[in-house]
Amino acid sequence: MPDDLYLDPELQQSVILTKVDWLKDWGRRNALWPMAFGLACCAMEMMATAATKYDLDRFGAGVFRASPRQSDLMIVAGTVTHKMAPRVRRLYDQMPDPKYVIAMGACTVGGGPYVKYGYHVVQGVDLVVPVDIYLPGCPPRPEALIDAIRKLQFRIAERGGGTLTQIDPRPALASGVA
Amino acid sequence: MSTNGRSTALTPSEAEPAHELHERQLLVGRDLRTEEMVLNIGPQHPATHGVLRVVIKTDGEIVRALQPHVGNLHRCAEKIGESVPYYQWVPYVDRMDYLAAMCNEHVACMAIEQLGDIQIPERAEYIRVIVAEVQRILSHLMAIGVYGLDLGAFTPFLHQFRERERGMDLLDHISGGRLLYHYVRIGGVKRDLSRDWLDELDAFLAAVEKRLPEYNLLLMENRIFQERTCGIGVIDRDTAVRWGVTGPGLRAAGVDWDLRRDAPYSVYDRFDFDVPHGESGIAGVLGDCFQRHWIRAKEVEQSVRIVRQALAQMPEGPVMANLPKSFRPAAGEVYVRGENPRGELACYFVSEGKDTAYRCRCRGPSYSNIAVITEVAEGVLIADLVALIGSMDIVLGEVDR
Amino acid sequence: MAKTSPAGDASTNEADPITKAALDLIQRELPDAVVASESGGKHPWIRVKPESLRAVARLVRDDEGLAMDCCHLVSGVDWQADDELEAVYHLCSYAKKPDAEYRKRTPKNDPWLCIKVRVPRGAPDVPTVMDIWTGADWHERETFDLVGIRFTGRKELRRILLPEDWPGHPLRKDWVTPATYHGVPIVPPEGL
Amino acid sequence: MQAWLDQLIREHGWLQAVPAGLVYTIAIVLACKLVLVFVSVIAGETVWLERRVAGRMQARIGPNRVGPQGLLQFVADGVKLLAKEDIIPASADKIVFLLAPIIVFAGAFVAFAVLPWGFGLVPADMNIGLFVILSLTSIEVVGVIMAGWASNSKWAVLGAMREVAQMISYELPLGISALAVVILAGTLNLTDIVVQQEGAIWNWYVFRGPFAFIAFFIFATAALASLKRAPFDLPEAESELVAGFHTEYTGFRFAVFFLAEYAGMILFAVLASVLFLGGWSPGFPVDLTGPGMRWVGFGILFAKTLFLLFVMIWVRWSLPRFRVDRVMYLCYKVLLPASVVCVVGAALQVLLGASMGDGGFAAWLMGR
Repeated sequence: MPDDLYLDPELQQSVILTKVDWLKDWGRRNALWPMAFGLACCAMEMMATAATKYDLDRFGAGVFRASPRQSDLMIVAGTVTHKMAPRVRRLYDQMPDPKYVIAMGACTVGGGPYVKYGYHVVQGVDLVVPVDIYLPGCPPRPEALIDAIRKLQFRIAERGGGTLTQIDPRPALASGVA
Repeated sequence: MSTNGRSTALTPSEAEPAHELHERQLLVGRDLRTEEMVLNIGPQHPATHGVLRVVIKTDGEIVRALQPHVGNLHRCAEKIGESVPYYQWVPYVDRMDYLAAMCNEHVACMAIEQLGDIQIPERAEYIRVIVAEVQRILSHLMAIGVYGLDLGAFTPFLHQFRERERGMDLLDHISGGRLLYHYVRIGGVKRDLSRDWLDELDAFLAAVEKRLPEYNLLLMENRIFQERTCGIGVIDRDTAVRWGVTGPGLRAAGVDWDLRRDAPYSVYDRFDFDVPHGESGIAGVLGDCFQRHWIRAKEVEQSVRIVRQALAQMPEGPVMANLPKSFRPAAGEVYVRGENPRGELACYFVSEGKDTAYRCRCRGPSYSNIAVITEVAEGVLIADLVALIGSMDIVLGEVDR
Repeated sequence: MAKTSPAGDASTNEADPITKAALDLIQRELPDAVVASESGGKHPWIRVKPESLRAVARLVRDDEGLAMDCCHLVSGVDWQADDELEAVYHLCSYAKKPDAEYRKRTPKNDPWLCIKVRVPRGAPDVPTVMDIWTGADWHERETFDLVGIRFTGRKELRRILLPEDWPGHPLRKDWVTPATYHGVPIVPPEGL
Repeated sequence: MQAWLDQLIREHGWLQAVPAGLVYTIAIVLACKLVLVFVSVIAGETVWLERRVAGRMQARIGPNRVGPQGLLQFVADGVKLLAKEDIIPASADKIVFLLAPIIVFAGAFVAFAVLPWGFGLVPADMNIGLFVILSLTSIEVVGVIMAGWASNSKWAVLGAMREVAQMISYELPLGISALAVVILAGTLNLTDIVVQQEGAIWNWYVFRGPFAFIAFFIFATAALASLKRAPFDLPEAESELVAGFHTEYTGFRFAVFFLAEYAGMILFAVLASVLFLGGWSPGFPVDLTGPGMRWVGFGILFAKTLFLLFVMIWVRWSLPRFRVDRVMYLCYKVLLPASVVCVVGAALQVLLGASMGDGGFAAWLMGR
């Protein structure tokens, strides 16, 4: 929530507010509920990460919600196509703030192996939604996804407060699609 | 919520036309008919196995009409096949049916080798069969687990990951990838199998044999599972063949057909294995969801048998043929199909003598397997629709390619 | 014959029994349907006239010896040099088990049958076979979507894989990749 | 509780200066807070328990990073959900949408007012306690259908439809099977029902004759169904209806639904222990009415509750989901007739029991 952006800087230093902020961030980073949103190959590795051997639930991030309204983290796992892009954007818009996006796999990072001849493949999901963590690999191993989620947790702890998605590495060109 | 009017396999021909209904029947069942609601399942929905979108018209819980929409994962594999050299195209085949990458590679490489008249070493053929069958075991384990998930049983899904992880580690050790491998190459395979790896494989096969009865106990022997699958989504022989359903869906409909046995490619004619087909004898009727699930479980056993035989027969020797630096097959065409876990994958190449194909076309078995639901899903409950789609075990990467 | 015939040796040019039987059948029943054919090699095929495609399809499906009850795949090929589009039908039979000679490994060890039709690029109308093999439905839609062959006489010939408002048919040889689609770039970045 | 308060007022002279009504009000508010906090914490820890047990069952570990053994996981979840954006869909019916979670929450939590946690450890010891619980828990249906309707989402409507059909149906076998115990006990007061089960283990109602024994399993099944736990989780069947009636709810409103579900689990677990499993009776004769011993009784009841919670979790992660028509079939064609048979049988047993002696059927069977 961007509420603390409007606060007086002096007020932001107040003990109670910083404690509340810390608690909020602590809650957010330890309860990152991902959306059960699989697009392609990477979704299999996302499932493997949540499953027996790797067990994402240890970090409190294993509650896969089917409804975007109840999820905090969108792991875009797989190739985003032009037909799918408006729906990805709409799902993103349906998620409540603060929301985080992990671009999982080479396809979502920048089009991956399809970038040259894949006329129907969007060259990176950051053209559609703002991305917090880029996770390369084709597909990334479950350890890498766990690492991405840990990195996201650290970033929430460091940045604190508002959403990370205010800092866009690339502009979301298709923000008007949905 | 209406619970009457449910029928197990109400194909349009069997459904009574409205005007033929007696007045009495109208009073009994149809007068409760309410306003129809259009429901859009997917592309983001837990039951669609990816990005399938199904638009259904429902009367309460009963599906009255249905229209699948595919293409949300169209990744232009055919265009890429016509743009990049043959050997570069093989990794793209992995990504079509991403749960059966080794089998895909096997078929694609066979097609390219047939096009270029390449003979591959015998040991490579055996290794290909071994990895393809290990992949089939993994794919079917996943299908069995995910089907449980579709029906609301979460635990078998995670249990199968135990064995699946072992198998993925196996393929990881020889190829460097857990899911997509690019291990089978044109002319053979990338590298030979080590002695340690073969020991690991033995342990994996033993684990699968040990655990598979447990999964069957959790699902197939379960009364609720049987109620959810028996007599649901019946695809009879005629429907299956007309729509081009292949793989477990075809065999569940009673067709005794497996390309590995009936048109053997690679070295499959040297192995002794059964083709499970028809009724399980446990529960259900011919062609329903239960039989499809049962056939997958049975095929895992057969794959274990094939791998064991292949290990026993495997000769020594090189694993890669000597290939020219630039691969330009002569002008011509080739159509090769192979038995994938989901059905028959086919590759159709047209070559004009260049290093890229003039036309590259793939038949993903899931494409035909999912098309059939337009016919068989009318009149089922929403829950049955989920059971039906799950039992077809589609992979959207292969539907859309 | 056709320029796509493989340059094989004598053994690969042995006639494929299924294609041979189908050719004999078609020539007996519909004498002027066949335009060209290739009965040996790795990929035997029979090319028929577009207007007799449906009759040929019924013939090979209903014949007891062939019983081609499944349309395995429909493909479209853009022969730009000939200014023609080609629809290729790969058929197979689940009613008939393959003979013993198919058990041994030959250049074509698989009992399928290939039928082709060619139509001019300007008017790519091919009669549908969807009512003969239901499974051809989606394959025809896909061929329309990607190659642009219009299948006539069938319901809802819509795009299936690509969005409805997609420009052109990507697997035509003269298709130019548009720069953007709804504001999202399609053409790859420079240097790739 | 009133007797205890009266005693308190008598003992502390300064309290007599305060109007008695005010003392009662403050005491009641405090008691409510206590129960609310206690139940919420227990419900939260049940979520943790569920995730850990499910993890064990699935060869995983489950949450273990937040706090010792992940015990603070539910705090993190709660804090996060509190701090989430609160979305009300543009097409939703705003008032009903906002009201629905409150009603569901109230229905689940108010029932705890009459639930005895030990001898005398009951906020409101009513002599129609069981009746109050059963009627209060059925309020939840209203909230659910409001949530489903107001969301203006098809999934929510379908989920609410399923839920209402299922809950209203399963109220019948639930109430009737509880009636079997009421007939045996001759009272609706929950404390009295437990007192009657004190002493040896065969005094527990579940062991008093075949009818109560069957009634226990009917009660357990029907409770599972009205709690919409697997295998009866059709209203929120993830693979069919995304998230059912609360598909459109975000943040803390969703958390309230979530909490109400787990509070309901605890409620029915306690109720089943009280009705059938001897409440705070350990299964051998011991006096638990003393002021200190009450808390021992509380511990025993809590252990039984935990066990039943564990069974619910166990069942949930083992079984596939029923289909909607089978759920109705099970209710109306199996459980309802069976529960009626149990009630009639229990009544006959009471009639015959008069000739059998005081100890009841089991005692008679064991030749006492």
